[in-house]
Amino acid sequence: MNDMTTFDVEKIRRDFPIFSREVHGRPLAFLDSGASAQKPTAVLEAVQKAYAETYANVHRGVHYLSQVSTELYEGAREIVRAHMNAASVDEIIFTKNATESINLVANSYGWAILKPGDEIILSTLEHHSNIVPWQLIAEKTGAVVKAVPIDAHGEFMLDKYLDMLGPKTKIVAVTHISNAIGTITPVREIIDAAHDAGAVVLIDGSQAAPHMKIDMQSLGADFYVFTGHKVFGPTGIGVLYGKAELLDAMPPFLGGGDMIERVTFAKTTYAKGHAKFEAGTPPIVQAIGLGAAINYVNEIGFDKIGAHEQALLAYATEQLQSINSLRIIGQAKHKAAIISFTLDGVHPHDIGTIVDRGGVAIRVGHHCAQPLMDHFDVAATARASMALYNNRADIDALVASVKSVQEIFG
Amino acid sequence: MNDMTTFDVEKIRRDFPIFSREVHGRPLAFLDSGASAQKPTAVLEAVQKAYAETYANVHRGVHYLSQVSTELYEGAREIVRAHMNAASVDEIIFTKNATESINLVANSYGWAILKPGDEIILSTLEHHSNIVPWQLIAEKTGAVVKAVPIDAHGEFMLDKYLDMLGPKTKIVAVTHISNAIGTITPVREIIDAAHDAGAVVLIDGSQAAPHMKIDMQSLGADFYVFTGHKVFGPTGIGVLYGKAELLDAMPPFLGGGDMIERVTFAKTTYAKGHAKFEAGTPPIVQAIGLGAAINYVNEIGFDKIGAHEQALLAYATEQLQSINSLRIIGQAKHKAAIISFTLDGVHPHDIGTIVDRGGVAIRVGHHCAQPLMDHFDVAATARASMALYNNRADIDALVASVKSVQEIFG
Amino acid sequence: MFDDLRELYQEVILDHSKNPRNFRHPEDANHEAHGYNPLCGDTVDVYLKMGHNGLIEDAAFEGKGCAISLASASMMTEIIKGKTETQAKHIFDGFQKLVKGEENDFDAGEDTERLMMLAGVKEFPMRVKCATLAWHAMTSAMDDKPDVSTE
Amino acid sequence: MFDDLRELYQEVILDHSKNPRNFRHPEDANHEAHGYNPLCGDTVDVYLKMGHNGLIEDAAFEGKGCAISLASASMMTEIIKGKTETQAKHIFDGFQKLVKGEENDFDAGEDTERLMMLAGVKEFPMRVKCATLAWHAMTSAMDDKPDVSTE
Ligand SMILES: Cc1ncc(COP(=O)(O)O)c(C=O)c1O
Ligand SMILES: Cc1ncc(COP(=O)(O)O)c(C=O)c1O
Repeated sequence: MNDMTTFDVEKIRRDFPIFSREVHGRPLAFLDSGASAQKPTAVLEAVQKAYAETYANVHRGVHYLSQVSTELYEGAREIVRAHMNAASVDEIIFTKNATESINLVANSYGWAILKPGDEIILSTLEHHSNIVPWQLIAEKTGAVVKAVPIDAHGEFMLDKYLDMLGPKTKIVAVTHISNAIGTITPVREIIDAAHDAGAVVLIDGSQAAPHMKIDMQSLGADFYVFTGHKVFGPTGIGVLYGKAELLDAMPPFLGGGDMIERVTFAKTTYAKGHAKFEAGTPPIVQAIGLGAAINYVNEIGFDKIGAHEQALLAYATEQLQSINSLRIIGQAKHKAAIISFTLDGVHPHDIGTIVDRGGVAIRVGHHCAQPLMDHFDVAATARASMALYNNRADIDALVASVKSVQEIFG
Repeated sequence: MNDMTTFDVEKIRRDFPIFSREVHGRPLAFLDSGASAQKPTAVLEAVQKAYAETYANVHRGVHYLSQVSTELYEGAREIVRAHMNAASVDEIIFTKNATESINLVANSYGWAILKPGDEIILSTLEHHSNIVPWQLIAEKTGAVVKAVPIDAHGEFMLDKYLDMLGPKTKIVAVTHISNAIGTITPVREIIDAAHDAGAVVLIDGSQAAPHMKIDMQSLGADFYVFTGHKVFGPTGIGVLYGKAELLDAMPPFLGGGDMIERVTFAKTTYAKGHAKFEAGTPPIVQAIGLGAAINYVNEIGFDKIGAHEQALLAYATEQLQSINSLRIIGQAKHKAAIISFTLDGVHPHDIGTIVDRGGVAIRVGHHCAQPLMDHFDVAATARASMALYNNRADIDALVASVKSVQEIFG
Repeated sequence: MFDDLRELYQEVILDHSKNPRNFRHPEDANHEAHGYNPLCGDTVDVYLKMGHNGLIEDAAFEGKGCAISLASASMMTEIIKGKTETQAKHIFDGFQKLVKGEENDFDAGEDTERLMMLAGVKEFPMRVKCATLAWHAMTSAMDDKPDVSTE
Repeated sequence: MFDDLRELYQEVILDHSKNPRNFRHPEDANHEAHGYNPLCGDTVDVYLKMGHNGLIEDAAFEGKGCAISLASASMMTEIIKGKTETQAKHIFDGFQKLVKGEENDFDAGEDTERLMMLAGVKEFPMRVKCATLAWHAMTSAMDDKPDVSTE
């Protein structure tokens, strides 16, 4: 059938209720999916049904609703496992966001293995959520945090990275895609080289998950994290993938209900598998919503989503570049559909305010990536980030509004 | 107006869509609110609207949706602050559940102040979520965990507690209401005595928040936690109240976006106020839903909710006690509407399965309170826990099903 | 009252749960394992005496649990006695599928009828763990055998 | 294009932001404070010279920021020069209410008209912090004064 093989962005837009609204009397051009994505009806309905029809706490009851709720929650874990091609559901841990996932690894794995002088290698591209947890654990353990530099285009410098790797390297934590400038990093090479050096690798896939298929068994990362709200799912849900043999050996992170085997004041033993890392009542309905979101994108297919986004990226780059005094920050060869830019003589904050009046939602600021801003010697940029539901009209609205910024600022 | 002064449980039931469904062909008698509560339409609508009409990430954007989303999220914080009568919104931190709230205090405050030999005092009534985090931090710091015993009725033994307090006591963490047997603890006396001894107090209000008004300024607790899903709000959201002067002095817990002031690889500084403890994208829509839940209960009023629940507790106690061979575990003088029981010769698991077929949802097991189970020398109990939407018909259904358990087991 | 409850809690099951067979700790057991269900706190200890001929000469258990887990443990000890390890594991395999509702033509030879008594569990997914706890402990006990043979 | 944008980005504002007044670090400043907006990374350093007579003899600033924050800082330095601490704080108080949309009858004497230029901010709640950053730094600078007087 034709419908199945073509990508109809207008049809997709109708799946997202928010696009029926206007902003400041203009059609909404939502170009801030890098910060958080909009939700399709399929997700909203899954959330609503889970609360209104089958809600109860999971894992803890023999009664009917508890059983259904548990099946839905664990079913979501299986959806995530299959989507990531992880070997087992015990390798999929639900957290509250990508930030918690990274903190979990830093505090559990990092705390267990780091000794004074050990090195944790990050990169200049990282989001604060993949920097600060490592700084905090480094401070507690005496380990040292180092950052792989990037070049003028915003490319991860693989040669420098290889030089930095050594016997002291214990953990490498690198983003799959830069949220601020869109660079896609050479994760495969990064992982292989780290493994050769005997280090364990965490990949921050927060920006990759909405744009590409991710495959744990072919990638070989030891840990991989992403966050639900950026992949069209609810807020309050994150994912940590970890290789079973690592997770099994790791001490617990948060303590509480559901992560135990037996509690006494004298001695407590912990549950096996994913349960050890899910203390307390989990984000039940958020996981169910995330499962619906993943089913949604997979029905469309990441090959088509990717092609659509790359075409849009090319169009937007071309259009924006045609604007006088506009400078695109980050021009890596492989980029996701994210464009950071500055305008000579106009602060990004003012750009944001003015384009907003045109119905255009972009993000302005440091994008939680201050070391990257420092690298480009800017305090902030304006960033347009695209997703499967964006169309050329969104880009045209952006370009028109940027031109009106220039008009206002003369 | 009459409607405002009477408590009409049938009207309240209509606010909860789940009560329009049947279970196993019977009306649903949901007596498992202690594990997690059902959600009123007001909450479902707030969640739905937040996703479908005004969704964007918070704190990070100057665009319209981001602004509205931020106002709703911070508005929820103000609702929680007002509800708890905290002095400032900076004392209200959103977490993912009560378990995370307790872990935050243990890992931040506990890590900062505990020295080898220091004592953390808990009680035998505690939920695992108020035991295991303290055991984990005790292991890391060399501190010692002690438990205040309870008597045969399940009362917190205040005299023993006073004897245990001493110069080594640094932290007291006690539940407001026992989730397993309903005991209401003398929190006021507990807090005052701890303060006299120079210790800081955390109260686990997870079971109190759905049943009573909680007032931080009159209670004087240093930390108070509760969890959204038990107070008719979404899953994935918890609250930590902390006194501003304590929070200000505490090191961060999770690191990441939004909790920083300035990040460089050389040195990172942290945000002030509640932001320091909210790393990464927060549970935005869950907080908004929690705000709606709190508004909902406050419109009804906790005086009326409490009176209704106490009447139901008295009725249920009387009815259940009339059953031969049924033993109620926990008979404290002040109890919330929670009844734990056993039946001679029948394992709670079998009770749970059989009453479920009668449409009755109760919880069977150790209720994440194994030390308490050990105290009463049972591996598990059956527990009926009530909330504002329960009526006498629910209790009658429970009693009838328990009688059919006896029939089956002869 | 409810047919599926009557099916689950048949006379035979209740009898086994109230008067479990082989509820003891044999002194000459040479394999044992401990089973634990964190959901409900139930425990079971399974004791086996494996003979030199590869047969299970004695099987017994002790523990606390619900009617389903006690009855299942009790029936298991009766059934596996005199079987080989492979036979016992094979029966468990079929039994597990039976209670999970994955197999409709369950056949465990002469023991089929007796085990079918527990088939009612398949209508109660939350109880599958109860029905299989002792069986899992049984296989663990066997596998801890240093000279484990898969024949 | 949009009226409220024209109102926000008036000629005067744009002029102050492009050519900020008192954009310098006076050597004889005896009070200073640093302001930082973590949302956008903007910074401002405010320098004051308080005279013995309690008057602000000199006010200047340096920093990076958006048009609103630069214009507001620039206008602030012009306005508070020659005022007392109390007067300066009083003006800030009214100004803050003005940009938050809390006060409709703003009156800062001779400075009213000039400050009203920034009244457009009230339609842009996310920008209130930009408009007040330098003012907050100014009061911090004053309060760090060891011999702070509230007159
Ligand atoms: C008394 C008590 N404390 C803590 C918790 C933990 O709450 P949550 O699982 O939402 O973290 C619960 C409920 O499970 C509880 O009843
Ligand atoms: C690359 C990257 N890593 C981590 C995060 C953190 O995600 P969250 O805020 O959901 O924890 C984000 C988004 O904010 C991101 O873009």
